[in-house]
Amino acid sequence: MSDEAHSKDDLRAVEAVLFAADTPLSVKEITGYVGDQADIKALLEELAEHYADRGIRLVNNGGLWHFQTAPDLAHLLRQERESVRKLSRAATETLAIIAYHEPVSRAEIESIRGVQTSKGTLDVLMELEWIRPAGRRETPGRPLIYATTSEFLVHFGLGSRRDLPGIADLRAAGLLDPVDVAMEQAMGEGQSDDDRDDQKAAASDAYEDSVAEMPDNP
Amino acid sequence: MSDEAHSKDDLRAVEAVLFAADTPLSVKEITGYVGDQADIKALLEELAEHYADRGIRLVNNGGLWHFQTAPDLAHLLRQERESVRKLSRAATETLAIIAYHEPVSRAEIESIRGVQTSKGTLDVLMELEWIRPAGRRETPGRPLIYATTSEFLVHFGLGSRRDLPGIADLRAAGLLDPVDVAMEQAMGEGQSDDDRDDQKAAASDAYEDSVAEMPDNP
Amino acid sequence: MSESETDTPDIDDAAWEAEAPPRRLAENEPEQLQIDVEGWEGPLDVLLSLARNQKVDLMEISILELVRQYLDFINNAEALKLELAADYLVMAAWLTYLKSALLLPKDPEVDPSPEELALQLQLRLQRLQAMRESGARLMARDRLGRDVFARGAPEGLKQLTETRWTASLYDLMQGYADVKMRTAPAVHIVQTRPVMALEEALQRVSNLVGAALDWTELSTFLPPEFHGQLRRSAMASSFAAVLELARNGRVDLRQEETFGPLQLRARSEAVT
Repeated sequence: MSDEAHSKDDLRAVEAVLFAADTPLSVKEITGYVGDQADIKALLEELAEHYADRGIRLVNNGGLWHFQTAPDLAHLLRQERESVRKLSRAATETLAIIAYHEPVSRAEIESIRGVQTSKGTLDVLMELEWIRPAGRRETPGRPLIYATTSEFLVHFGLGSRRDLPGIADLRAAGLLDPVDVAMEQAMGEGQSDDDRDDQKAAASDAYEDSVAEMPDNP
Repeated sequence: MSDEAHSKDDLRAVEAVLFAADTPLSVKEITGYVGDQADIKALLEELAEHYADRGIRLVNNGGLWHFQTAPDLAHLLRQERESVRKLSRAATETLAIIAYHEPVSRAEIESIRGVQTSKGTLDVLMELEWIRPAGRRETPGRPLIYATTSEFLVHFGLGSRRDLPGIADLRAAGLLDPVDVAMEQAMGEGQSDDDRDDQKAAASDAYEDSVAEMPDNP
Repeated sequence: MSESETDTPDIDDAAWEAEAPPRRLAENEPEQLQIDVEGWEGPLDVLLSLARNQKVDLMEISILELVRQYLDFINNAEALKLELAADYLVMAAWLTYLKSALLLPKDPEVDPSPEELALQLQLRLQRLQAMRESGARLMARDRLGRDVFARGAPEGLKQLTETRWTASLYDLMQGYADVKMRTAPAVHIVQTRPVMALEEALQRVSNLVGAALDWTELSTFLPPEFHGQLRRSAMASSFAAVLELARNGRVDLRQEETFGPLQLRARSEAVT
């Protein structure tokens, strides 16, 4: 901003709007309150820097900005607060699978977990607004597919899905690939051409069907 | 405080506690969170000073401390949206009658319109400052009479009431053409009866059944 | 697999951590298995726990050892409820097959090979393990409302919508004209419409039908110079006229199909 005084007022305005808001706000929403004369993004960066070492932080998760207390002060604030209810292992795993693989169908979740997913598990995650139905997969049966939400990113303090813990390593190790794709890669060398073709055909089958040799598939 | 580093952490703690609190807090309550090693009062003063010229203020009301947005920015926190809507048919007609016949009483408006006029219609027009009460008619009951305002002239781009298009202008614009004639013109030769029926339906919709007797009707 | 096997449909049971954590395999004492199917997330979960007890990379585990431990688990599972056990037993059967296939001399005809099946099992365990660890890491993050907190008492942002009414001069003119039109005494001038009267049609058809020798379509009797409305009127009148003539026994009528053209001819006895 060229006009220093102007910028200062806009900075205060952005600060006040974020402070008063009861939900995280997008740049567009902030612009709606502050006006489009201001370079909101630049002001947000400036504010975030100002608050970087204070008791309050300005964070951006999935494009939504909000103030929150600094994580290192958690021990002071937690005492009288109702702690967040602990999710069951089934729900935690289901959430992780959706977050790391999204969008995924229920069958794909079940293929990884090896058990059926109760409706209740997905319901709870949807009620928490951490996951949402994200259309249908254009495969036979057109199964519903799920993805995470911006509320998910906000709750877990993730700037984007790229910030999911260890996602780059998992991807590099092929651990986010379906088993049959991994099989194909593992068996790639030393196979006859015929085998390779079979393998490919298997891999191109639907995720859940291609590992039919093993029990426990839903 | 002698220990600068220590004080810095306590300052951050006080800041976070006040931020996360859902009610204003007393010094004693803050001490309960932050610990009694800190000079809470001094920290509160320091914080209040830090925020003095920012978008957020730390205020002390009767010994209870809380953050609030700076008063001079309050107007930003309300986003006023203006939606422009076309005046209703009833209000437009009422306004037109007042403009052409002023001053008129409500009963006179109703008698000209041929339908009852709700109080709300006149209220809307008065709120718009397009009409005003212009005294009472010296007839039995002394009804209130209405006239247009200078704001009315400004809005409709009229220099004076004399610039209001006259009956001749309305006729020239085709607005006073009898529907029968307009119908005959609209219907060319060789049209099927079905077409005529459609015309009729359209015409009677547009004129709200006011021209119920059509030449085609028995 | 039955729905009740792992996640029961009851939300509280399924999605939230139970009060008492389910019994797990003690890390170092796989021999002291306390079998409680309710605490497990299915056979794959059991296999993963057993595999992790081998304390090696999942891709290095001994499949034979894993199979042995799993079958032990099943054999010791006296409390195993039968309806819950089906999938565990299917897995046991499959693992028994895998074990024998791995131990027997290689049969090149078998596809997929036991090694491939073993690899597939390892890959699945690896993937489940990866998601389990990721879920734990996710839950351990600084979470809003648990570790970090939003503002406790936000003032809130308000959106006020103000409606501004508007109208143009044309709207005003139109409005006034509408009132005028509606309330002005309506003068209706009924225009004379060109029609062919029934008498006229009767006359014309009676004259012409004598001249026609054979079946003739009704439309040919209409005055050829009539068009549009007038022609339709003529058709209607002529139709009525023909019905009248038929009733008097002067013409015969026929129609070859429904809605087909109406044909007529003079009745012969009337002619003779």
